[in-house]
Amino acid sequence: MIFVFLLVFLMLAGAIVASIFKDLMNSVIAMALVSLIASILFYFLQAPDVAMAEASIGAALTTAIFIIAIRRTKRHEE
Amino acid sequence: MNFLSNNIYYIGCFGLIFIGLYIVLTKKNLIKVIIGINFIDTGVNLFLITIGYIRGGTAPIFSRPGLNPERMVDPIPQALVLTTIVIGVSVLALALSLAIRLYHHYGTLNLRKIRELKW
Amino acid sequence: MLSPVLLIAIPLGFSFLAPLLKKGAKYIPPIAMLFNLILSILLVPQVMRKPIIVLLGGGWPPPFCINLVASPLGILLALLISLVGFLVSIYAIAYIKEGATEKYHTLYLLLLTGATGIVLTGDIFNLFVFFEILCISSYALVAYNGDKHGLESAVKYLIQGSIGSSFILIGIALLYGLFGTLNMADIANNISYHSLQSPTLYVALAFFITGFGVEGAIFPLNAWLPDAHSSAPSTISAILSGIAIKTGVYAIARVTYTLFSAKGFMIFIATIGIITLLIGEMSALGQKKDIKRMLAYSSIGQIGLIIFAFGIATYYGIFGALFQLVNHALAKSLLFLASGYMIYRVGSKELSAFEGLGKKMPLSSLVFTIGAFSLIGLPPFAGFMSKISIISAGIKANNTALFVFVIIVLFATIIEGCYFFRVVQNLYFKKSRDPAHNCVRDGCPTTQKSEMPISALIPIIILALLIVAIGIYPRLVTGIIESAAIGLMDKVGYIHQILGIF
Amino acid sequence: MILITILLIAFGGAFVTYLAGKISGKLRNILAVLVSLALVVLISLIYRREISREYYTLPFLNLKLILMSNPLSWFFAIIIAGIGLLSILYSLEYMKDKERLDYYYFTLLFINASMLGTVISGDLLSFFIFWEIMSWSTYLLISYKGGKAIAAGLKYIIMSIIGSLAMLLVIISLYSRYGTMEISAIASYMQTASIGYTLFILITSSLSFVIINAFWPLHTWLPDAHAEAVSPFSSVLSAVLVRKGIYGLYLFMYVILGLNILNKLHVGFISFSSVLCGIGAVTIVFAAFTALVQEDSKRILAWSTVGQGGYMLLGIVFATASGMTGGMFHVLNHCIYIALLFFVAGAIEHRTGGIRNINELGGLIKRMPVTFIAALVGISGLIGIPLTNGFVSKWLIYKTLILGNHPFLAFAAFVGTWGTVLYGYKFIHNIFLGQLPEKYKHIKEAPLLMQLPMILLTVTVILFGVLPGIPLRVISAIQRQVALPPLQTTLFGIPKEAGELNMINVLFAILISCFIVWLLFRRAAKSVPVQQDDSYAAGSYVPKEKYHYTVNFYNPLSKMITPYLRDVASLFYLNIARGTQRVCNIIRRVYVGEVGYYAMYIVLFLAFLIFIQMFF
Amino acid sequence: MRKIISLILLGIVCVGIIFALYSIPFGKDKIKVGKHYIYNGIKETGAVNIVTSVVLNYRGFDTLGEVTILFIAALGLGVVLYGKKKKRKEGLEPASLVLYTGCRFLFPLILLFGAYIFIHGHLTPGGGFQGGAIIASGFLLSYLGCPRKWISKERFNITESLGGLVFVIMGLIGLTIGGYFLSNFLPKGIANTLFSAGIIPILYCAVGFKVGAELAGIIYNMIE
Repeated sequence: MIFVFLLVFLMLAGAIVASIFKDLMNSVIAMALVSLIASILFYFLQAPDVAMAEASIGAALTTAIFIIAIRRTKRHEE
Repeated sequence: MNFLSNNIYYIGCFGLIFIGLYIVLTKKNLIKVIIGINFIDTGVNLFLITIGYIRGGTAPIFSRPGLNPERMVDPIPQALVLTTIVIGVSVLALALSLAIRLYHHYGTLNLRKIRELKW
Repeated sequence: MLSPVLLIAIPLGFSFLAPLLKKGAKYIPPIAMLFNLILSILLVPQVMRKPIIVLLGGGWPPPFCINLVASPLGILLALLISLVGFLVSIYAIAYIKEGATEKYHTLYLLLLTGATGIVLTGDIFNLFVFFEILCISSYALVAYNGDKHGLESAVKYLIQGSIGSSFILIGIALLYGLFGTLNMADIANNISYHSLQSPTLYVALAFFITGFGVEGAIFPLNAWLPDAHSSAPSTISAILSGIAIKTGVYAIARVTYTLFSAKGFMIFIATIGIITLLIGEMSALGQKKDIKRMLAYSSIGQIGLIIFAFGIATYYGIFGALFQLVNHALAKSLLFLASGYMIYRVGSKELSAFEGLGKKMPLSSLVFTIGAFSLIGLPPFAGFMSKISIISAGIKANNTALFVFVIIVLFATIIEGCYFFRVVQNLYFKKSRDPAHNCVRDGCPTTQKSEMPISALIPIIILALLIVAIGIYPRLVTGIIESAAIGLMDKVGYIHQILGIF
Repeated sequence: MILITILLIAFGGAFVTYLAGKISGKLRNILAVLVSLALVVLISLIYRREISREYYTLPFLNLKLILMSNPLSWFFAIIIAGIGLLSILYSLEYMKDKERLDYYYFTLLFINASMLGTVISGDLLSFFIFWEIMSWSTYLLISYKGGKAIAAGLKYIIMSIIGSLAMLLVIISLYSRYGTMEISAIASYMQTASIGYTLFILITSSLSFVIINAFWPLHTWLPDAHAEAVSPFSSVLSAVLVRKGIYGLYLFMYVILGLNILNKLHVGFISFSSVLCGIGAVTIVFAAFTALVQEDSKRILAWSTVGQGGYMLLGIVFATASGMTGGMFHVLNHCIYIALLFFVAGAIEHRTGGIRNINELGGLIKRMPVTFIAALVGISGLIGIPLTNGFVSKWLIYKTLILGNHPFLAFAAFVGTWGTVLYGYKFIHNIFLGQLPEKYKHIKEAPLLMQLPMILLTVTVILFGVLPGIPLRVISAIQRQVALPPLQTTLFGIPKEAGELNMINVLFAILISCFIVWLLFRRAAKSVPVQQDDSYAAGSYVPKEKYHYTVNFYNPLSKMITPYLRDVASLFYLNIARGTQRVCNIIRRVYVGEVGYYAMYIVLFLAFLIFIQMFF
Repeated sequence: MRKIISLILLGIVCVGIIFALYSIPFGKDKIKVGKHYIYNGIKETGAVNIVTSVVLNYRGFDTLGEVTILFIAALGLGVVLYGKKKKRKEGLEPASLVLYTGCRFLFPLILLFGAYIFIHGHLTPGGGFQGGAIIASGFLLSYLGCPRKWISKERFNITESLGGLVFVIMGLIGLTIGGYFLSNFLPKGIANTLFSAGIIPILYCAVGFKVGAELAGIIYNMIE
């Protein structure tokens, strides 16, 4: 249970941090962390299918797409 | 404490949704706003799964004999979430591609500067 | 074998086929929509007798699998979608020349499929999925022109739309958490036992209305609409305004009437509708420059009128709302299509550039005028019939607030008249100021007629004829609208038909 | 059946004419004349026939649309058809070289058709439908000329939409209360309605009629529209279309409500009728003096149209035999002479190349004698000189006012007549008398096809002036229809017991006095025409362009009254329009263009919904 | 200012949600329709993984819609990014030999893994989406490691279309044979074996290929 607490806390902290960072690349990494933790939580909630999908799509591919997009635009928030 | 432990998942998912909404409402960078949308998506997915969860349940897969169907978690939210994850990634990809093109035209991703269309 | 599921499956199949066809892709949407049109016309008599419940998957009874409900309302809207979609797709063959054309046509077909799915499905999550199909394809299509305005509006639309759809999903999740089912009839059945008291239901309703309201363009949620409509290609503006918003309105009506049957809530819906109407029409009057933006604001106003009529919550109100919905779909797509080639010819969206176009493009100007008159609600055009039925419903309801609202509707009609007549006078009575100014694109001789190509002209003429025909002979559509209105009112019947409880 | 035939011919004829115009212009002209001629013939056939026939059922409102014919509708229908025919005839020549003729004829016929529809419809919904069709098609023709006409058209259509929406509110409210729209059925239901409801119905519906009939203070669309429309259409507009307001008022006041209820509608000494009377009086005086200071021939006529409306109103508001007859007869008379005068103005415009400023004209009597005579007769009718039709109707109205003890109203009517005399004389003098400007030396008489309608109307003015019994019989039939006391009439006027008016006696009196005057003048020395330069240039050479013609007629008077004639109503509406525009411009700023705010709107809406649901 | 207003608004919404969640306690058994699937899923569809049977059979129509959405996203990306091709040469340095070899080695393995995931979708966790995503990540890897070996975009398009068509056609065949769109007309087989569950594996293969192609296509479009 403590573990879940920790994960949720980490996830929310990641989300907040992602909104604060000026460097978008950092934000995206934080976002990937959030997705990853979410996928772990899915697993805890007895949803292995979803966990897999979230890990592969949410955490990996989304992050890749974000990084590509940031590379093609601007890395720092004004 | 009991309240917290009962509702920790709810706190997690709605926390994520509200952080996402807050980002969308207040941040001015387009990429950040898209990140916020992603948070909302993830939060909603988590909420759906949380709703289907039974304390002490097992995944709804009869992978080995002897699993108690009574204790299986609800399969429907999982199916729904599979769908919504894909929908989310589609929207994100589209949004990011729009962001890339928008950057070509405006030279900025600041949403307060991208406002030629108004009134 | 005339299953309503073909209305969705065949266009989907065609759109998966389209990328394989390369150049031939532009003929795919007309073919698919023609098929849908014929199929839905064939289904009409059958549906009028008894709604068809289509089971999917293994044919298990409704709460256990997704089902389609081909009720008169669904078929009416499907018919409307395929009709407008068919005509607009014919127009698009000539109109869409640049860019990734085959992708355009595929996306276009998918948008319409999404809309058809929304109106036919009987499952709330399935509704959401089709909603997303509609929304995402319209995000992409709004940006089709690839200019900065198109992209900007697409991004704005996307952000607002995805917030909206997240809200819908939260609403669905709440309902699922309460009742453990996704079938709309089943949920409605459960809710009628609960009677709208639980705060969860309130909140879910709020989420639903907000979420669907974004697509349905009710007042504070419609900021995407003027941008998207004004900067999308005209065909897409026509479809967005004629079909896409209507599905949002349909969803709101479905949720409020069937799902929640929130009677006490209806006056609130009517208020929202009136506010939307006023804001839309007044903004349209204020928008003197960009004609498409003006038309978009006018769409907001019309949507407000439809929602107001739904909010009257009597049979007559729903009837008027559906009638107005049909008429507005026809008239507004007509207006956008007609203005599409006008804009193309004069090379500007400025209202003042349209001066004297009546001579150069007589037929387009004529049909534009017909559409505008129908929207104002002048007889003998279709808009008059629906407006009069809405007003009579509002007065018949015997409610002071509604009576005041009706007077506001009349006031809004005056405003509507002001701005539409402003366009009409520009078209017909003003002399074009500078002949050279009017000719920007591909060497149109200034004095000669430069009517739009015939394949673009035919659809809009058909639309104009339909408007006149409905105006003169409303029985053409009122039959099915009447049974649709009865169907929407009859919540218990809906539940019984689907769940098989008698 | 015949009514449906009439409508079909009227509307179908318009379309066929339009299509024929695509083939050849001649065919179109012939068809247009034939269609309007056929309408006149068909309508004269239904004289004195009471028909009421359902022709269409609206499925969704459960409504039957009905056409009917009775003396009232016949009276208006024949006016519409007659003036329609004449204006088409007149247009043949007048419009010859204009552009978009197919459109012109189509719209003109279409307007006539819709006007016919309004008068022969037997239920309020079809009345309203035709009324609306009439409104927008009129708009299309007012703006036809472009230029200034555009603004005039917009003004017209907006006011007209306001009016018709008020009417829509009324008829829908009646419908939702009684479940029918048939005029006769509603009339019987209304007998038992509460006073408040009756007042609501009456006031709201008369808003629309007051607008279309251009009573002060809702007259502002009329002068612009009439002046800027093409002349044959101006005559239709001012002769027939404007008088639909009188028709509507009559319909609602007497046919639907009836005298009994009307008499009940008063608070203290203010009654509905007295308010209308006040409006009529103000309209008469205001319009007469405004017409006086106009320099534009058609604008003078337009203002006179406004003013004469006041007389009709004063007539029909008093439900006495003579008042009602006078009012109705004045509708007919006014329609005849104002059409004539617009034809005259049009003929001059046609020959001089679009000159409407009467100060630039003068001395055309020699060049256009027929037109002059038409103008003279028309103006006489307008003023109400004996032996013209205007005399009879005005006489009846004055008599009503005086006998009914309404000295102020009578005074207003007289003042209006004095104003009419002044501007009528100005009209005649500035155009036809005085010095002929050099550039119009070789002007020709109006073409024959334009003369023909003018001559016909001139003859009618005199005919009805001498033999008022012919139209009065029709009018008394209308009276009988709504159970009002009819006025007894003879062919030459009104018999002794009803107030004595015998035009034959007047005719002979005038003829004899004319003869005497003629004898006297024969004895007197003949006047010798003197060239203007001889008379006051003292022999020195004055360039012809510097000649002073008759400008600034009634200059002192104008200077005196102009400050009082500021069109407050018009300014007021202008300010309303501007204010609305400004408000709209502010409202549209809601769409600020920044997506963060838009997202905020969404969340705001959600929060609002949750808030009210939580706490209410 | 803006932040304060948004916090207030979100606070109100939050209160509403807290009220709403009272009726939806966490962890309680509130399954209704789902129970039917759990008890009858294997019998009716033949798939051991109930989620799969829900995804592809009970709610197969949703999945069709979902595949369509991904298809739309791929098309939409093509529309949005049309005509703006970046020069490929610049910006990308050739990868080092180690990376290159590693990629070439890993790429087929990843594909195989993805294929395994979606072929066994009805037996184990996983399925078309997950497998497709894994395949797509394989392509991403191969792009990063050895850009020259990139598959032409045409093939992606064809795969996408074929995948979608297979889905629709299976549905239509189901309509003609079973009377219901997407009905499971093939024999169910013995549960827990590879060749069971009727059309589900076929559909999942189609979905897997399609999703893989689409996600890869999206990445391709974004990079180009």
